[in-house]
Amino acid sequence: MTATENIKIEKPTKGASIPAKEGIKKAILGILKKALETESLDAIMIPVKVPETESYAWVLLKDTVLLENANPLPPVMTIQGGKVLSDLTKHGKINKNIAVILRPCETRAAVELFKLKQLHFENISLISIDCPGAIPLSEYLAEPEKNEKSFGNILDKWDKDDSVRAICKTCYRFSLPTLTNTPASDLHIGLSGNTKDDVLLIPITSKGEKLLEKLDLKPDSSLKKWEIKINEIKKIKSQRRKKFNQDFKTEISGPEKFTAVFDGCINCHNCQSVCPICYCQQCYFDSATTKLSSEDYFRRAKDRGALRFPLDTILFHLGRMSHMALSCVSCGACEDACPMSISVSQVFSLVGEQTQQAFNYTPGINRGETLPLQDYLEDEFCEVETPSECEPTNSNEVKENV
Amino acid sequence: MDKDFKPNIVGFLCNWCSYAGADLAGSNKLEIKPFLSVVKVMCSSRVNSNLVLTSFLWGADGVLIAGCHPGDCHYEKGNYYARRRFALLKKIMESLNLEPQRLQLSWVSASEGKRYAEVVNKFAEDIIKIGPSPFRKNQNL
Amino acid sequence: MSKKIGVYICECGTNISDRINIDRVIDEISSLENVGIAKKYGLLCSPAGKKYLVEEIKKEELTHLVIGACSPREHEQTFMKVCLEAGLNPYLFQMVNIREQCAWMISDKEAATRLAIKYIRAGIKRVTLHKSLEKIELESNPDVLVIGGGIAGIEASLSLAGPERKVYLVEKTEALGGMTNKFAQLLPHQGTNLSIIKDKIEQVNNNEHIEVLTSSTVKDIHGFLGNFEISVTNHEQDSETKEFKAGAVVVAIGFNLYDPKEAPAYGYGEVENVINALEFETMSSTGKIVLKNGKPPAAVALVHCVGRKEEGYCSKTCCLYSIKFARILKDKLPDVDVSEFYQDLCLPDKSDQNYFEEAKKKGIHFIQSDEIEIKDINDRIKVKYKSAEGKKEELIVDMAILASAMVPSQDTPKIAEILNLPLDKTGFFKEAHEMLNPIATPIEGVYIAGCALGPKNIPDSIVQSQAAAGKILTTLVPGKKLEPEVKTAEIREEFCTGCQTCLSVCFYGVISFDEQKGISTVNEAICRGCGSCVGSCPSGAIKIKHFTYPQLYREVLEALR
Amino acid sequence: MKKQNVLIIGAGVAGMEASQLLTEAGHKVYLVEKESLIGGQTIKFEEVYPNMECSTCMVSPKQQEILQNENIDLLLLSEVKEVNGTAGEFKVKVKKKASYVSLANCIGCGACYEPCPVSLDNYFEEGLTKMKAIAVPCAGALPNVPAIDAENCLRLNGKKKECQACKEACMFDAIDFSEKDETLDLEVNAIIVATGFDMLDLKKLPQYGYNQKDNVYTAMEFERLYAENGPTEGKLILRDGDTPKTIGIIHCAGREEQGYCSAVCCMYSTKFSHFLKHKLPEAKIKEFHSDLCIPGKSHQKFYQEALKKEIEFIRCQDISVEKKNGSLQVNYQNGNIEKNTFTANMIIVAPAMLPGKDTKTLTETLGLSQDDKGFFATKSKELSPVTTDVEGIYVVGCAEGPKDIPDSIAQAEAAVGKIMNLSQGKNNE
Repeated sequence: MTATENIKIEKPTKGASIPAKEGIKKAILGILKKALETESLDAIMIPVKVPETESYAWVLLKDTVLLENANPLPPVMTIQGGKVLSDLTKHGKINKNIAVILRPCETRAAVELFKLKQLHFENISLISIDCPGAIPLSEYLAEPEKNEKSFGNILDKWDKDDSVRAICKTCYRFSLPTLTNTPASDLHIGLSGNTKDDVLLIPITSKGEKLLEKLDLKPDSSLKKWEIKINEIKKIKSQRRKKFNQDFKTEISGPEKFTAVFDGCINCHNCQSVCPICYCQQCYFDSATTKLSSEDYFRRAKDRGALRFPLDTILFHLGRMSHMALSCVSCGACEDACPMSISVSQVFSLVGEQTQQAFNYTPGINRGETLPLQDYLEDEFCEVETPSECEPTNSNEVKENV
Repeated sequence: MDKDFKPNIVGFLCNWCSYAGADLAGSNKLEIKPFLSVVKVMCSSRVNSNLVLTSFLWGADGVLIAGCHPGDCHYEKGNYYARRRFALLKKIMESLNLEPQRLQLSWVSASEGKRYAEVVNKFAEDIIKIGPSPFRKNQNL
Repeated sequence: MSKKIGVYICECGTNISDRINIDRVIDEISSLENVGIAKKYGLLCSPAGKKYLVEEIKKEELTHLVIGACSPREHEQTFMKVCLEAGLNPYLFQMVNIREQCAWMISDKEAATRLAIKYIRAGIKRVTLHKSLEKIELESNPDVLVIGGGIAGIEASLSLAGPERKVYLVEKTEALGGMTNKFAQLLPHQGTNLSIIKDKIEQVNNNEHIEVLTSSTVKDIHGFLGNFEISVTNHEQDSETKEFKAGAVVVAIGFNLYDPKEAPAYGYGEVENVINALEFETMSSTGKIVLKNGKPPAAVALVHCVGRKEEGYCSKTCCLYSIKFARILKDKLPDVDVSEFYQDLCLPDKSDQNYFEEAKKKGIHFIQSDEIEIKDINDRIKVKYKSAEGKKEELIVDMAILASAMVPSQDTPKIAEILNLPLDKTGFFKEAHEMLNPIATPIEGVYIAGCALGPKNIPDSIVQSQAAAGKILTTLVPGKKLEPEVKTAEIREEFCTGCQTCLSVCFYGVISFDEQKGISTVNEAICRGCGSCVGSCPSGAIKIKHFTYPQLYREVLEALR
Repeated sequence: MKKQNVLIIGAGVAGMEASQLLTEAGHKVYLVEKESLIGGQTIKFEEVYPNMECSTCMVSPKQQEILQNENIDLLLLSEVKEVNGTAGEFKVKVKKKASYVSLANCIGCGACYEPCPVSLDNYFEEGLTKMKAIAVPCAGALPNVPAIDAENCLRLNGKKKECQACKEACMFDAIDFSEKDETLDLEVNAIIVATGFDMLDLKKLPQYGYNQKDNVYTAMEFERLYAENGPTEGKLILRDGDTPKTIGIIHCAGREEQGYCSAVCCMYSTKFSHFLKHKLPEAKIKEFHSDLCIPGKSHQKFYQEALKKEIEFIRCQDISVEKKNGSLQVNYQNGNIEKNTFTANMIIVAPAMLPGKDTKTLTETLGLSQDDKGFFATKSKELSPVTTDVEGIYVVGCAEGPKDIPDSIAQAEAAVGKIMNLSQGKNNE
């Protein structure tokens, strides 16, 4: 990221209002079409429906015709967009202007991967979009059309949608904060706008502003209503989340319960391979490093009377946690991918939230923020040291980011 | 509380402060409970989560990480990073109630033989109070 | 090749044998895989013991050695030498501490024996995973780059240059001498008089082994101890660039003076005849000490500690040079009335006190004071202050001389960036270790001398320059190769994702990022082997020799049996 | 470059630093130390300012390296008796006192201490505790090998010729009563004097009421009192068994008498306050000083942190201590007028740093001179701080004048620089 690219402009108070009588999808696609035609953008990375399966695939498209089947906010999250952006940009710069449209959780994943040097934003316009949630992949694929429809008129749903994934029901980061020095996205699409019939294009960085200019869209309508609405929903969902966490924690915490959760795990490591934050070349836990010699296994079986295989199931999940919890954006990709329908995402999201609070860190909302483990304060966390000899300095109150 | 429960505790000691502190405890013939096995590392910051977790996986009833006091690190700031990584592990265990008391970080300097003895013995007692690690029982592996 | 481990347990007189049942230990472990021999011996560290071990290693053709004895801090070195003598790579040896951390801390013999068995077993399992490590030797360039032509840089160059060692002395101005050029006189009681410095400058210019590059600045430095590649631009000769190699770098870029304007209370720039220390130096060197109106001052106030509060430290030298000023004034204007407004008189050198006493004898007033305010009252100066008794008082004078704090040179951040050096909270360069390694930096082969490291007087700067020379002359010995640490970190390329977490945690600037491969690389020549990077790598892509994951994992596993 | 032989007198931090550097470059060092252990004064400190760093952790690795370094000939219990010749070819006679304990055989198990019938004041512990006639003075002393105090050993001083309690207890045959003092002849190219300092004897300043009985402590006594490896294992127990509650710390004791500021007292006194506040949060602490001498970039911060901890710094003169109905009273005068008092149950006095006891004799032996304060005189007037009037002889650390650890180390490195620079010059001659 070069300095000029991601400078924050004043907290946006106005956005460009786009009529959306025929649905937000058409409205947004219209804009994108225009952007391609006017060559304000050279290409767009966006989910496109695959006719055969009715599922969605990410496509980097230049051809406006293909936009027909595109969907800026599909009912499902097939592959985490952050991961996709990493695939696109990790291996070198691009000299074309490319826009990518991501859900908030995907945007935040992208920002974490940016901090981890797994992607760059050069010539990339990141457009984030308010997100009411996504339908569980398996359920969607059972009856694509029905779900497509039910997802169609999202504007009424928001907090009331039962068809979306559990993790989405309690997601209070369904929109993005617009006020940080180095914000996550360049342009934000505010749904649930002033009226039911328009969406807001909110410029967040100078890059976003330029894009609007090129499309000669004037950011002239107020964000008030949108902000109020967003905050209402946020309040509701935060409370829901709090409630859920309490119940869920009692449900899964403690060694016995916790291991019970993963009893069904078949060690397929799908959760890891779809996780945007699991960016390692080769997962430590797939490598031989953690394995023992057969003779060892046998001796240990003898010592303990029995040895269950594969042994490192719990190690895998805890280990993965220790690697990505601080950056977990609660996108739920892992749960969609789990063949044993273990509530992986809730577990990780719970741990993620609590550790992130301890480090006073919110992943993915600020490109400039340093990753907690790449930094330190001389005087902190003395409460974790025993015998502790000082007052806790790092009080675990959450800094309110949204 | 099981009186004749002999816990298995792994202690990662940094070479410059804590390991020297342990030696001093020995030279002063301070009595230490025989439940802790020392694994020497050059700096507490060498210890990564996998070492700790595998220790638990293989049935450690407790894991102790000991290094130089903040500001004393032989490598200037290693122990600051060590403390952060440790904090993360600790918070993970806390958030899931995985008996976080089984994981302990203590600063012990080369002159603190007495402190070393106190830390280790206290830790051993605590672990005995909690009892054997659930990860020891094979069904929990 | 099949392994044959020799295990030798030291009775240490009776220190170990009294408290551990060694025979039982030997029974337990001698059947373990790869164990060729397990024996006990009275005292392995004794001359006889060492001889015995050498013979055993040879006779039994051992491939690995495990010794159960005292703490490695006592005798690891001893036994590594034994290995060398016996032709066994010393890293194929593991020392197991069953005295300090076993026999001596556990009085119950049974328990101690059990723990000893655990430890020895772990040692045996660990040693089978050891790799033989060889000392690497590196050629090194003995030449030195000295940045800054002030007194510190001059002294460093003179102390370093020699028939086998060229020194490049880079000075950004057109002349050597630095700040001292601006001084009227120095502190004779400290032996600092200008003629000596002039001589030193002469010596530099006449020294065939010193190449002086004035009007030049360092553009870029790459490499590491023994092998730095340097480019210097000369901004006179249409900024042509000179490139050369050197083995070490001495940074002696000096200091700046605190600008009194930043503390308006002193009236500098507002009130007439309020001048700063340097202005007075020039004034007195040109001979005439006069006010703006050309008249000599009847009363002068010397204000200490200007900027001390703001900068948060005492600059050590101000008290003395203010006293120097007072004495100059008294010499040139015998009946001038001089008052020193000080907070604390800081006279830390053994000879300073006398210098101060003499000044007192000359009738100079010393006023312990605080909260100084300097105001203009019809072309004289009013100095308001809080006295030692806490009373508000004031004094009327004609001239006020401000002793400004020493602050980091404006070039500090730039040099820090070029050399990847850390700065401390005060903005000066940070020492490798404030106590034990006061003139070295975390970057091997880069040293700081003089006020670039913090406020100090000239003798201390001289000492630091000579110290830098001491460090360099003992590290870069012509014809002698460098032998860096062997237990270094190593990147496992197939695992590295290039997230650069390791770069952020390495204190010694050992790791760099390879743009081509998109992965981190370790410069083993300067790695200290702490393993911080290993602990920080999320992908387990770094291994540290002799403390590899498998080796430690193995110890853990044996601990848990 | 031709190999240099260097004699270094004094194995404190400065001497150790110089030895290490020189041997790194392949030179030979004779390190002469008058005590039976190395490390000098620094190893007496629990923590060092301004980072409250653990001193043992800092120094013991260095000590270990010195002991294991084959190019360093460590001569313990030794003193330089005679020096002849000139730079490049000094001929030196060193008297090495018998220690009666074989460095090679002894493994430092300490079995011999307990049986020894003699009990003496422990010099290292400032007499705060006893030690045997055979013992190492403190836990963790290096080398971890005791020496027999010949004057007090009953066998050696003839009071009880048959006593061999220690010999019987030793299982390594490390004790040899027949060992004799020896004189070694060395040939060296250069000499570095790093003999350090002594502390002013407070008995000479009666106004501070120091008598080794009441709770008035010298700075060094306090360093040991709070050291983890000290006489009380770091427990703060006063001479009368009480724990410190109200503490007065007095700076500059003997400054006027000596005519110079000792440069480090203000800082280590502040260190004491930091430490005491940390151990005894309830304690009331006052520091009595004349001028605060806290030069250097990181020192004032240390002082300001102390202020934050409600430690009171009082600028005053005419400080005296007297015993008033059971407790100690500090009398002082602040500003220029009012007299004041402060009642304390512990007093710590920071005495001036003095030239080492042997400075006079050593200057004579080496053909050097003392400056007006009694320290080794250097050519400082010619802006050559560590060089002396005799070419090839250098003075570093507190032997040259009061200073802190980093400055001492820098001087040691500077002396090495001088020697190396000369020797590399020599080549083209």
